[in-house]
Amino acid sequence: MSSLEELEDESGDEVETMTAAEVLSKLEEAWLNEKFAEDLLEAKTDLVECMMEQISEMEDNIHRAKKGDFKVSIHRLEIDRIRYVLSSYLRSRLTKIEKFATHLLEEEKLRKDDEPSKLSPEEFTFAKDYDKLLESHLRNLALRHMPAHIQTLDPKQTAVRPNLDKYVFLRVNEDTEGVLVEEETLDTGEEIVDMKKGDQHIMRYRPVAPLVASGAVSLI
Amino acid sequence: MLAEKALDLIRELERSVGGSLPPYNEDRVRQVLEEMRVLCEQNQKDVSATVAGESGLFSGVQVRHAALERNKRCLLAYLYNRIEQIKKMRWEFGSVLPTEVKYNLCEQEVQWFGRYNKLLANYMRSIGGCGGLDLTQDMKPPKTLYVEVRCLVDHGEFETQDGNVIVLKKNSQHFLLRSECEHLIRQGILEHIVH
Amino acid sequence: MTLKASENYFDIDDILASNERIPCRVELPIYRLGYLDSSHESEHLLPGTKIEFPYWLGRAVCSKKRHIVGVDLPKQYREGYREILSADATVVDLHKLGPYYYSFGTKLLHFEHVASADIAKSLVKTFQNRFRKIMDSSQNAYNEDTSKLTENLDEAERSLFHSGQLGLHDFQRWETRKTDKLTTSNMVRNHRKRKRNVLNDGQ
Amino acid sequence: MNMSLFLSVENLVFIMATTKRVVVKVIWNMKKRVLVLVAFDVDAMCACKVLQSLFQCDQILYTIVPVVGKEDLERAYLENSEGVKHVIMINCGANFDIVETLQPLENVKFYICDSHRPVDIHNVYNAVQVKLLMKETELSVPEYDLLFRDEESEDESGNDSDSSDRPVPKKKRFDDEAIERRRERRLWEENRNKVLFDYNQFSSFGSSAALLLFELAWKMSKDSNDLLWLAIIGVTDQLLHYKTPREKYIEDVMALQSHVSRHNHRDDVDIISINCLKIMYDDEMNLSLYRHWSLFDSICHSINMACKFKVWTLKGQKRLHEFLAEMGLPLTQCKQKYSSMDSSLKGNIKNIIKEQMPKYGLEDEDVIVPSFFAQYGFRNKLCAMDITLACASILESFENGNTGTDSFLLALDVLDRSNVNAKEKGIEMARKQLQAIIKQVQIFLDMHQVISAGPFLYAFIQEGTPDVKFFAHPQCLMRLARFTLEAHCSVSRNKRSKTLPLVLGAPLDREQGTLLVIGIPPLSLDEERKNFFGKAFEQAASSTNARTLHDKFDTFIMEMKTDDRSKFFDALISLLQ
Repeated sequence: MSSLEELEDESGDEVETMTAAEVLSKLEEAWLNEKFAEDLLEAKTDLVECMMEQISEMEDNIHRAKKGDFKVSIHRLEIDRIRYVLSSYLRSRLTKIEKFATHLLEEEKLRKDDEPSKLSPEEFTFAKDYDKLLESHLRNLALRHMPAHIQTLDPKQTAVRPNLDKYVFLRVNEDTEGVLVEEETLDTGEEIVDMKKGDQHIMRYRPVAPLVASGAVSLI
Repeated sequence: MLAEKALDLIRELERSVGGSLPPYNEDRVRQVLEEMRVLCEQNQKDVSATVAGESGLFSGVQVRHAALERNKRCLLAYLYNRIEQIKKMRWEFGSVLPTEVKYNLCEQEVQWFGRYNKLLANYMRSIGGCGGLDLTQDMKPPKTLYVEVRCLVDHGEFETQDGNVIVLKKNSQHFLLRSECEHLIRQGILEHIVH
Repeated sequence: MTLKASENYFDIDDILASNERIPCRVELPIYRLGYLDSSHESEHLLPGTKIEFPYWLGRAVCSKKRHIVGVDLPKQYREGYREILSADATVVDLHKLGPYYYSFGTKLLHFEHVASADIAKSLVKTFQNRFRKIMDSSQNAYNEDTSKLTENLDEAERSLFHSGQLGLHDFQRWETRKTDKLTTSNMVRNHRKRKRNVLNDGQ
Repeated sequence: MNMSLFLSVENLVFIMATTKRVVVKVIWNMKKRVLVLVAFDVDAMCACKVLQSLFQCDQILYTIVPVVGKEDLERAYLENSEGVKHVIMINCGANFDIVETLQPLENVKFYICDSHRPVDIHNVYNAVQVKLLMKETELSVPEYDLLFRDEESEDESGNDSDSSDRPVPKKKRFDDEAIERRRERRLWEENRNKVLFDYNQFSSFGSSAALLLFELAWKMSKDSNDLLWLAIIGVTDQLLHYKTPREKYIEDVMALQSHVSRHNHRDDVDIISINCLKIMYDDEMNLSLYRHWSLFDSICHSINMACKFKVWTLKGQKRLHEFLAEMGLPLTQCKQKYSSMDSSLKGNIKNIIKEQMPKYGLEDEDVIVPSFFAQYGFRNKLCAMDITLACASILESFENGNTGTDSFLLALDVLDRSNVNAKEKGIEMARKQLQAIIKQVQIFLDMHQVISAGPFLYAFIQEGTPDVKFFAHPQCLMRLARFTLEAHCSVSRNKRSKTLPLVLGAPLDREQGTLLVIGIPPLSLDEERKNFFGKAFEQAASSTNARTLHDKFDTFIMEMKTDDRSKFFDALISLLQ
């Protein structure tokens, strides 16, 4: 793909170079994980920005290209495809952000400074505004007409939270040993699995969530 | 039984799943709030009586309190699930609602739609720094750059990216850039023809 | 009273499931709420009265902390029914036993009844036994009336059946290359259809 | 001589031979959108689909608008012309002055691919704005000099004012010259009128538009079996609607057959997916829709056989029964669905009929038509004639308040081979049409409603006749007219009948009191299929001020006010005597 030239990743002090094709494949992976994970994953802001830049660069190239150049339509289709992956990725995030807004904002408040945020700055703004918008609607139409002592909206009670006990399909990228799949209960003993690269599993999301985040497994 | 009316609101939504949003049931909402007011009043009476020394009223207070909470849950769920539908409308109809659809929303819901629309637009504009990204487009993976379409209604003029003006008249056929007519297809103005 | 993560506060199905009735026995007098029991005309609910409460109310007035009423098992979860289900779950009309049989059943476990463990086992077993048939029928009914197939299913099973159907249809569409086609949004299409119907009725 | 078509590597290029043997080369700028105006006939629709496929290959943007008549064409052009530099017209636009009619901007170019003849001379000689996509051999246009004179020479002949600098004595000689010039000019004009009259007198049809565009695709190496099938349908449409003589059809079939064998000749038949389209050539029985009907019904609704046996009479029915019995085809078998007929009979029917034909005065061409079949999947064997009829009948269907353009798109769906549903609906509709036609023919004959006016025969469908709606459409009316004429000739004792043309009228719009009128040439001139009614209608109308509307691309079909019928017909009779 001639259009995807080498790009330099500007984030981070040590210069990390990634080709645009690599960025795209990372984005595609993030996209699939996001699609299949029940909770919101860490925002890949860099990847998004990088691909957005790539798109506008390609668009400039197209404008410069000769009219009727056969390559133009191929490049255009490539842009469409990248844009689709980007939009679809951001859309699945947005759906979760709306659904879990209260919960995510709570988490964000509790987040320690050295932990990465799950939300990009833009998403954070959106989540805040959205949460406010929803609450004020409920308040205006219902809560404020209710008896005083039950007018409050207790997030503990009402916040919608991801169900981490859902089952997911996954493929193992790196050998990982000793994954605690099932805690010990009265009836059964604990269940521990060693995962080999290339294996595919179906299991509850909760025990593998950290592995998805680290990239050791991919959801499929 | 207590909180029956509130449950009616929920049933109303259940029945309409997949269909259109039923009209906002203002009367029923008012009745639920009224039931809550009465329950609360009785509880206050019982609480005062208990403070004054009367005993055994506690159970009644508990029952009524549970009913209050139940009413609250139903009412909020009613509003919440309507909002979910209204949000979906933004994605499916676009930023302008057909009047017949608007008719079933209450005043605050219409306002909410507008605010959500703005919120979404702001967010989409802010994506990736420059220019943003329209997330309501590209809903399906692109297969071709151009698509063959038939026009289903008299829509009028439509300006393409390169500045040309096309008249979209019922039953005319066109070959257009997929990216620029996708939203017209989703809004039912064009039909995508695949062979 | 907090909900588990799976029990979304705003969830319509959960609200409906929590409205299922449970038989209760009043143990402490409940004054001035006699109207809740339509079979008697007394002003108060007195101890010993048998009454059916919706789950949400039963749960609020019967717990370790408060014991205003005693709660009994609804008959469809008692041993007799559990036996029927364990004999052959696939032939039972679960919808008739309660449209939210599983979800209501799970809720009953909160009361920590002596039979709770057995109920839990019975629920899992019942689902396992019925699952194969549901999956099978949902994957093999193409373009036909499915109302017959789903009439015996509980709500959760129905939604499972419909997911299966959706998957089947998507697969068929993919196989016949129909997924390429960009389509009108559902809401727009339904809106059009209704509008057309209104117009036609008006004539 | 063959049409010359070439292709440049990157752009779609039309190269067309005009009568002046000047090769006109047009390179389409791929960035510009093309407007395509398509007439309402099956051939045009097929041509349009071929063109669409070419455009899609080269990513040329287009807008397609179906147009039902001249007014519609003008409106469609006005509405869609903004920013459009290239307009393609399919089966419309040839037989009237397109630049005069549309008054386009000077940089707009028209490409006319229309089978209507004669082509208006202004279209022929406006090489700048109008390009014809036609076979050169089908245009026999008078020489340019016979039609147009250099305007400058006329300016000189005028008594100009710039005589001031001319010496006076010359004036006399100048006058002599002027008189001579005027005389010459008068002679020239007389000749021009005669030449034009001869040229415009008869309307006829050239090659199918679908076939031409298919050949273009072939020259561009972009032809495929699917496009070939469309060309076949286009050519079949010309046969079924009596647009070209049988000989021309056979010629086209030969050309198509070479393409068919080129595309369908493969040794490795087994490795081709069953879902691929395969096309086969075969002699087909000229029996309408028999694969979707019973053999008996099909015979009764097929023009040639029905007229030979006179199936609308008791005697005719008896003779048909005899015929079938003699062929060893039990009546019960013939009257049940063809698809469920005994297969041992089915395979042989064509041969048995061929054997028995001569005894019943049937000729080869009454019964057999060379045609094509398409096959894909396990079940679907399509016959070109069936599909053409199905498509034509949907095009003119009027169910559920469909507008014309709705029907146009529905008819396009019939041509989409994967749309089995649309095809079945089309066959059903075609059957209904045929039933309506035979019923109407029977009414005409029973009531002796086909009347000789001297120079022509005429018949009118009475208002309130059942199925009258079917005949308010040109193609169906055309087939009714032909059926009526053949049926009439087959029963008429008057030998002259065969030499008479027929004018047929059908109620069009009750509220507006209008008729749809068609004129078709006599059977004796079947080798030519030339029609003089276009001009005749125009003249009769203008001489009587009858309120008529000559809006159709087929000039021999027009609309008129029912009230003006008699005065119009008086004029037409005296005109043709």
